[in-house]
Amino acid sequence: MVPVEFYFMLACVVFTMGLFGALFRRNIIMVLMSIELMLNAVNLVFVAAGRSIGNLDGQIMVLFVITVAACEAAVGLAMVIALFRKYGTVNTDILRLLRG
Amino acid sequence: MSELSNFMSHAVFHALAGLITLVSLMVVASKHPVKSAVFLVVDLFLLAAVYATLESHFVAAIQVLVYAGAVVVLFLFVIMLLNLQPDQLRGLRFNAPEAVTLILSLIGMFIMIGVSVAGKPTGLGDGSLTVEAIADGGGNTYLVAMKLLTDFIWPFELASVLILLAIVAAVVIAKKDHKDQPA
Amino acid sequence: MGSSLLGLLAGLHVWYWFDGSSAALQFVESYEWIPSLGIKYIVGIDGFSLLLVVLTTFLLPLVLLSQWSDSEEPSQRPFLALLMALQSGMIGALVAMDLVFFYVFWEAMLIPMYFIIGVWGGKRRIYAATKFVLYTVLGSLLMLAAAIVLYLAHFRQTGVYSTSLLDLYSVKLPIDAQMWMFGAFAVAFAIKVPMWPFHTWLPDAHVEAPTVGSVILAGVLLKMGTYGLLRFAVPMFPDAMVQFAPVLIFCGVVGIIYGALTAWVQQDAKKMVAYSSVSHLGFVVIGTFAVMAGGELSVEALSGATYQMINHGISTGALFFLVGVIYERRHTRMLADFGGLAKNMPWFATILIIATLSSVGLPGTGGFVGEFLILNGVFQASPIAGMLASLGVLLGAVYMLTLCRKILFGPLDNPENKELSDLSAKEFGYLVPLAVLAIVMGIFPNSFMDKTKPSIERLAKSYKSYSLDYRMGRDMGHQSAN
Amino acid sequence: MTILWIMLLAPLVGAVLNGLVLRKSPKMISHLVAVASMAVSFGCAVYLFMDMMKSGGEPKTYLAFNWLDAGGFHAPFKYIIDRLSGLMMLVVTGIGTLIHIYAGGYMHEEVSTSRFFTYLNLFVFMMLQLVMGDNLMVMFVGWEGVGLCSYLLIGYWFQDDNNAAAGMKAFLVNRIGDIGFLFGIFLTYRHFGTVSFTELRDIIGSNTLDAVKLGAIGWITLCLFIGATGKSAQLPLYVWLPDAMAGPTPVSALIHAATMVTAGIYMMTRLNFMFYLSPMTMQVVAVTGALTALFAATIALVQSDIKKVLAYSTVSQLGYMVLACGVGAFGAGVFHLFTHACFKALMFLGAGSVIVAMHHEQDMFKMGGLRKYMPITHAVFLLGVLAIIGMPPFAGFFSKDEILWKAFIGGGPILWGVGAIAAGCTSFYMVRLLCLTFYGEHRGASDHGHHHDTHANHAKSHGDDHEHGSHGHTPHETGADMWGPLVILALMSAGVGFLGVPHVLGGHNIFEEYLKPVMLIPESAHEHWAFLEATYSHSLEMALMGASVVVMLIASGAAIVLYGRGPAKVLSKWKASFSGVYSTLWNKYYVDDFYFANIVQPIRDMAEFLWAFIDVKIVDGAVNGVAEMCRFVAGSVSFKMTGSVHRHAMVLVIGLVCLLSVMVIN
Amino acid sequence: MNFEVPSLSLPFYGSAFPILFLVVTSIVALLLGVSKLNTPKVNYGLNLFAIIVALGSAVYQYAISGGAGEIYLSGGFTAGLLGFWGQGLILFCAMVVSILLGDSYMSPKFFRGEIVSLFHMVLAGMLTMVATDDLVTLFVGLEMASIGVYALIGYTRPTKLSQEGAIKYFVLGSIAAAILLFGFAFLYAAAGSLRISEISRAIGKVSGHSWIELGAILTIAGLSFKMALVPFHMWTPDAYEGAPTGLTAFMATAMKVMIVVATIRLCENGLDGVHGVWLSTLSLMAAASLLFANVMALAQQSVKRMLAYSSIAHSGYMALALSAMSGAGGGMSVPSILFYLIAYVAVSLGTFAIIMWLENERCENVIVDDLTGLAKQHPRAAVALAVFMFSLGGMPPTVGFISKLYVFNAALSNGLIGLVVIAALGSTISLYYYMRIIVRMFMLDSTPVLGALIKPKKSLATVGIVFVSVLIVILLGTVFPEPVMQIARKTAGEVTGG
Repeated sequence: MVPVEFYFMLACVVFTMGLFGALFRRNIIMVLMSIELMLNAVNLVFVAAGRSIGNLDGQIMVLFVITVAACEAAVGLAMVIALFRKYGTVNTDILRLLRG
Repeated sequence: MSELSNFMSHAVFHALAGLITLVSLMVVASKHPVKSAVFLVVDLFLLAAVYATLESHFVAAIQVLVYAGAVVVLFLFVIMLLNLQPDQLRGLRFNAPEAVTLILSLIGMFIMIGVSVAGKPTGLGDGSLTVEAIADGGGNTYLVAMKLLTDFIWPFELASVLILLAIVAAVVIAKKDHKDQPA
Repeated sequence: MGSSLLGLLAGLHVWYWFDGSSAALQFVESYEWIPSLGIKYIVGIDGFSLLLVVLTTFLLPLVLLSQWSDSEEPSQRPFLALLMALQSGMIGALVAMDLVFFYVFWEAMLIPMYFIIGVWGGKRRIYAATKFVLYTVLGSLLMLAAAIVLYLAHFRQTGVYSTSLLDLYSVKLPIDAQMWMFGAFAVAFAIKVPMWPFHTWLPDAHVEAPTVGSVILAGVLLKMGTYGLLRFAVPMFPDAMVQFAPVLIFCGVVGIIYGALTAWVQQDAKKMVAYSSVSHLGFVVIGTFAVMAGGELSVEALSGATYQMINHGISTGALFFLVGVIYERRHTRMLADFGGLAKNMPWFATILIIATLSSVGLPGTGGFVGEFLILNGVFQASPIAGMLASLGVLLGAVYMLTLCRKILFGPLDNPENKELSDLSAKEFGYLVPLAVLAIVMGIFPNSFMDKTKPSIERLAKSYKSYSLDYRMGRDMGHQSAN
Repeated sequence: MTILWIMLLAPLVGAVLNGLVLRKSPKMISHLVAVASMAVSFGCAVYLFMDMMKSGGEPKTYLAFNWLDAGGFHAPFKYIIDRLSGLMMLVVTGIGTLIHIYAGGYMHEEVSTSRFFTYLNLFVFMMLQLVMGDNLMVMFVGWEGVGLCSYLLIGYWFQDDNNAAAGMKAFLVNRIGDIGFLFGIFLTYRHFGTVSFTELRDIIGSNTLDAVKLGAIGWITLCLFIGATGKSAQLPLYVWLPDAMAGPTPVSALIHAATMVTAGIYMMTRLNFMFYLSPMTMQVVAVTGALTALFAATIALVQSDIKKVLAYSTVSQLGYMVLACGVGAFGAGVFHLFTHACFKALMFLGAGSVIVAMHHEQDMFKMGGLRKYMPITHAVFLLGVLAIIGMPPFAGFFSKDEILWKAFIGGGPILWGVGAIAAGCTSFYMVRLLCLTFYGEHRGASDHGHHHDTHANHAKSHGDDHEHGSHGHTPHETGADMWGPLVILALMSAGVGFLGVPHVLGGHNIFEEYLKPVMLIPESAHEHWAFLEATYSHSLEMALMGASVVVMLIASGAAIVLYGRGPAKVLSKWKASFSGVYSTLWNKYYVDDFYFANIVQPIRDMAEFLWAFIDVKIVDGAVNGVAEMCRFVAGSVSFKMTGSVHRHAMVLVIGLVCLLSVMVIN
Repeated sequence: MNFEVPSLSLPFYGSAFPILFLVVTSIVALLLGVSKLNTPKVNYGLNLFAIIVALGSAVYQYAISGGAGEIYLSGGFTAGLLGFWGQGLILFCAMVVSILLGDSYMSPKFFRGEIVSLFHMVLAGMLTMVATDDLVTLFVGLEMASIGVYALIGYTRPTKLSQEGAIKYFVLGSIAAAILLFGFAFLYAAAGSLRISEISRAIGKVSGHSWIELGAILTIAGLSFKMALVPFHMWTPDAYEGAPTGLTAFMATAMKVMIVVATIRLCENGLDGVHGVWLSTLSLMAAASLLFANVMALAQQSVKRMLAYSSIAHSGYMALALSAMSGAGGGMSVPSILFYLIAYVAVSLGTFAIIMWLENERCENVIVDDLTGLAKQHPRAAVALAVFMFSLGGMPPTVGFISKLYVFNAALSNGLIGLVVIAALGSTISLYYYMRIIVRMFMLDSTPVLGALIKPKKSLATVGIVFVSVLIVILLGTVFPEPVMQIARKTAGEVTGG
């Protein structure tokens, strides 16, 4: 059986990948996808931990995370559309009005 | 557990892990959003496979159905709708702040990995939920459902409100505001 | 106005009924305020606060009188309201016998003063007002932190939450805790005093404040700092005080000389008087911290310090009023713009000279009594400090006489000055009481000091016994530990 | 003791009346009030003196009220009447009264004199505090009080900035001395726990002092002597006195010749029991006195301003008195004080008359030949000069020779020599002054348009309202209100010397006998001061006396030769060939310049530096700098670092990593 | 394996009534939105009705609730004092904000069916979050609140600014949510449960395990994001400035109450075993917030942005007290935070009420210079605003001082002297920018910029709210802090167990 730490390490890597995407991609859709990646890393931890501990709470949590991720994606994409309507682009660099 | 199956599960895990890492990298590094989305789907499938190795079949299924099947499709749909051109990857200009952040995040990652390897705390969890126990209890899906609808009924119900909320929010956000002049 | 007179009457009443033979608190009233934190409303008066309370109630009517004739102006009403608020704040801080209660008033009185400077002040009023508030607040917050630690220490020792001073006096602290807490308290009060090198807000505030603001600032507000040192810092942290006394004396002495020298080169009359405050309050500070060889405080210096507080209020108040008088007529305070005013303003000259003399500490004026006692006490405690501080007496004469000379003497050659009229009846009304008091205080100091004597002696003596007790206790602790 | 209070308060009442009530009243009335108050005071003083002498001159103290009590420190307003203070109060009120009378005439050109008489009366009040006080504190009240009045009176004609400056200088230089005095008080209190003269005398007289206290006395006396150098215009603090001549001449007479400046001598005499105990201080005192006497006398040799000459002469005479104190001859000092009060007041008032007559011209070289116009003034002035140069049998002869003799036996031939040379100089410049003013041709009228010497920058002391055009009018004798007091003073100058005829001349030295009870040489110091009681051969004393008379005669003769008919031609030649010496003397050894350049200016520069650099740039700069820094940080961070959502996320991540690192470190 | 079928009793419905009722009204509002009744007036009425009913029931529940909380639905819902207190305060904020919005130019925009519906669902999520023992529910409630607020602030009246603010908030919020979840995951991995109370128990067994520490840090980081602590604060100024002011007020008050209450519960009940971790974490962030936010606020021109930084700084104070929750003197800190919240809510609502009163369509973003000369134009408003500024700056005799005193007291009783000194520095700096507003209003004479634009609206409700706020600020600052402190103490009893 694969030790649970391996899964955690994998999750950390994936989480960091997602974080990189969110940090460095200027395309807002890319940012959203990167966040999905981060959430997946979280899910991995939950599932692996639940398996190692031996209870189901982790899997339940994953279901909720997926729900929330879907909601976030919906709202986020709606925002992307609204943004695109207004500016004709989805690049985050245009979001520079508010600063200071 | 036999040596062989142990080796097999290790091999499977490492293969999947390698793939996941690679695909994840592709997700964030692909120039074109569509490519990213496709890699994301792949990634989600791979993760579902991992879940399956972890005896979490229901979650694996949901992962495929909802995540890969709905969420990422939504992404693809929006990408197509907006007819986005490939990124110039301008974002990967590396100024000092970006470089510092990159290095620091890597450090953060190693810290987290370092913490992860500390290993499972002893004396925790009843360990009652072995594969056999799952099978005895009526299978993973049954157990998850029971759990969800008893202990987690409150968040479950709230999640429905959350989804309603998300729908309303998405409608409010994406609705064209005719009075508002485009910039 | 009416209410301020009422305040004066009340002040005099307190004065009259105050039992000069007792060191205990008098007129004590006490109610619960925030019982869950042990904060009480306790007021009372003892020798230290008595004089200052009376001074406050005495100055306010004069200040209001000086505002009297302009009462047609619409901005006058808020101004008066702020003055009254200020007075309540000052008296509240003086009579509060609860640390937090004191603190509330101590900070609350910043607000009216802030508006008085900021709204009715001169060109750089906003800068000055802001600096005044920020500086004071920074110091006070540190003090608040120390106060809370003290309060918690009291809780640990007795199991009772209380911020009452009488309870907190009894807290016994290890020396290192005392050190930093005393530091925090001392910095807070030093800023208010203002002690060198925390003094730079004062000239700005004074210069920009309207006359009345300066008078109150110099007259009472600054005394809050020295009062605070006497009331809180000294009795609460006796051991730390002994350790810190040289530092404070040093700062005080530097302040005396430094303030005097900088005052000397000022071109602006008000700034000159403001720096003179730095110098004079340096005396009060060294008077407060004259620790004698035996660890006892010098009674002479303490008496002088309390006396000098009042006297400085009178003489500097008068000086600010006088500068205000000529500012009102000429709308300038630059010394170079004046000269020879003694010719057409002889009464003005007379009162200015009396105020000056009191300020330079000429015998027969209140200033002498205060400075003499302080120097005497400090000299007994530390001859070197006493000698250096005495330089302040000389330098004080240098700048104050320069001020007089530049305003009053010399040829009356500026045509604008030739038309100036002498003091009006109203100006007489608020200046003469001050001038008279400056002299009366110099000739009959005993009648003022009798009231404060028991408190001072108790502080000086009990201080010694307390600190001995404490040391013995600590030594015993050491032995048992060994 | 009502009479005492009347005596003390009468001048104060006069001052208050003049100062507050009679501001607008005619000159006559304010003069009258002032003189009346002085006369009352003098009357009381005489009564008190008689009363005291009747009871054998025993000291008595009177408590007015408790003034200052703090801790162990007690300073009541308590007064003492004994032989010393009795004498002084007579001098103060007596000469004061005369000068008040005179001043009325002197000030007749002023519009209002109430202010003047306020100050003058106040001065007398303060002087009485000084001499009557039974403790150092009351004395200090008077000590500073007279300084104040001196300040106000020097700057009386404040319209001229120079006068105001001179007043300030006087006050400040005095303050330096006063600080010494203060230290003396502090030390006295520290070591003896009291500042009362009577108690101190008892303590010290009881001869139970340990070494610490003896050492302390050295310091105490030294500090007090510093005070005396300020008030009595000794080296190095004498510089204010010549400038103080800017005040009206009666002021110079009263304050800067007769009374205030002698306060130092009075104080030392009052505390003679302490000074006796400290031979070291006494040595300093004696040397200072002698040097001052010589130093000032040499300066006076070349001055042209009549009042300046008198001023330096005063400094020089004060030097004598101090010298007397320094050799333990307090009695001689006080005797000289007494005679000097008479003749110097006389000379100042005479000079005042001359100045009035010359319409406020003070340059002697523009006078001359006034004998014709002002015979009375000339006569009394002549008496004064004879007194001061020590012409037997006028007052100065006895007092000065007494001092020189004591200096010889107590301090040795060098001190005597210095004193004698100074005496010679005195004779020279005094006769020079007399000649230039009263003899020879009148040089004033021809010099019509020329105003004043550039060097004598303080010479002009009249107000704006004085008409400059009055030059050239012929001088005239003054009114009786002015010469009356002069005559009285002249008689005294001639006569009072006989109070102190020494034994060697067959007298009994009444004066010294009179003061004897005041002196107290503590037992431990007896040995050191034994010479005061020892007997010396009369021939030695006579020889010295003769020598000094000879010196005096030679010097006077020289002055008559050189200046008898106006300045002799040869003088200008000498001036040229000894220009270095001359200009040094003319510029008063450059002491003022030295003080200004090396003390005043550096301090002023330092003050400027403290203010402009340290205070504004560093102390305040630190305060404002913190604020500026905050604002700078905020400003630069807010626009460079923010705006982009990615940057925001980076901050978030960096923060997170920092927290993780903290965890790891922990 | 046994599963307990949840029994839904009457007390449960009573306790959860505010949440359930708001869910219902949200659906009603949604339905109204597609009917003919979709007028601002109707929606306003419905909204106010729903909130007041919910508020009333929360208050009633608080009043009858006795000490230790009743736990329903396996920890999903806890009916305790702290929960009801938080619900009551959140609903109170919502009520005031609704009234203010009704008075503002935003009224027709906000009182649309779908928006009101969103608003109620957000409220339901917030109420859920403060009254749960379950990380899952906590997370769902948090997301309900967040996702709804993204939409509300950005798209109630979509302008470039509000949209930008919303997107930034959304992106950062999602990242933060992922971090929070990652933390939950580690906590779960180490403790084996998602129940707060069980995590606490498990920590007792495995204390010091690094997974728990990592989980605690990530969790606290995630919560700090919502609480707006430096360095997780970057969204705050943008979102506050971009959002319509009414919603800014809502975020500054209700959201803060929600997150602080949740944090108290999580730290005190769940992570008390590793308090060393959150002590160091929170105190670091508190220090950073107090210094950095106050310094940054100095440079702001927009009043709302300045208030955003001020809100960060105030979070810093609360974090100061939060970090003092454990240890010897911890008993004092939870009441102090609760008291601080009440004070902060009162002052913020008053401040925002005045700012909303100054705004109109043409001037949506009041800058500091706009306030010039306000004292001449509208002296009462200026005085009220000055009182609020002094209170925010912590000057006596306002409640700002008492609350600061309380918080310092808590922090010092745990020995956090250095932090308190930093807080003192910070609040001195903060006074400067608060006083900048006072300077503009009272001390500068130049012609009023905004004054010309303002037609003083006759809005009794706004005036009333401002007046009541001033009253609260002054009275709590002078004579009556004690009753409120007693309430705070009693409420804190639920989590501190005393």
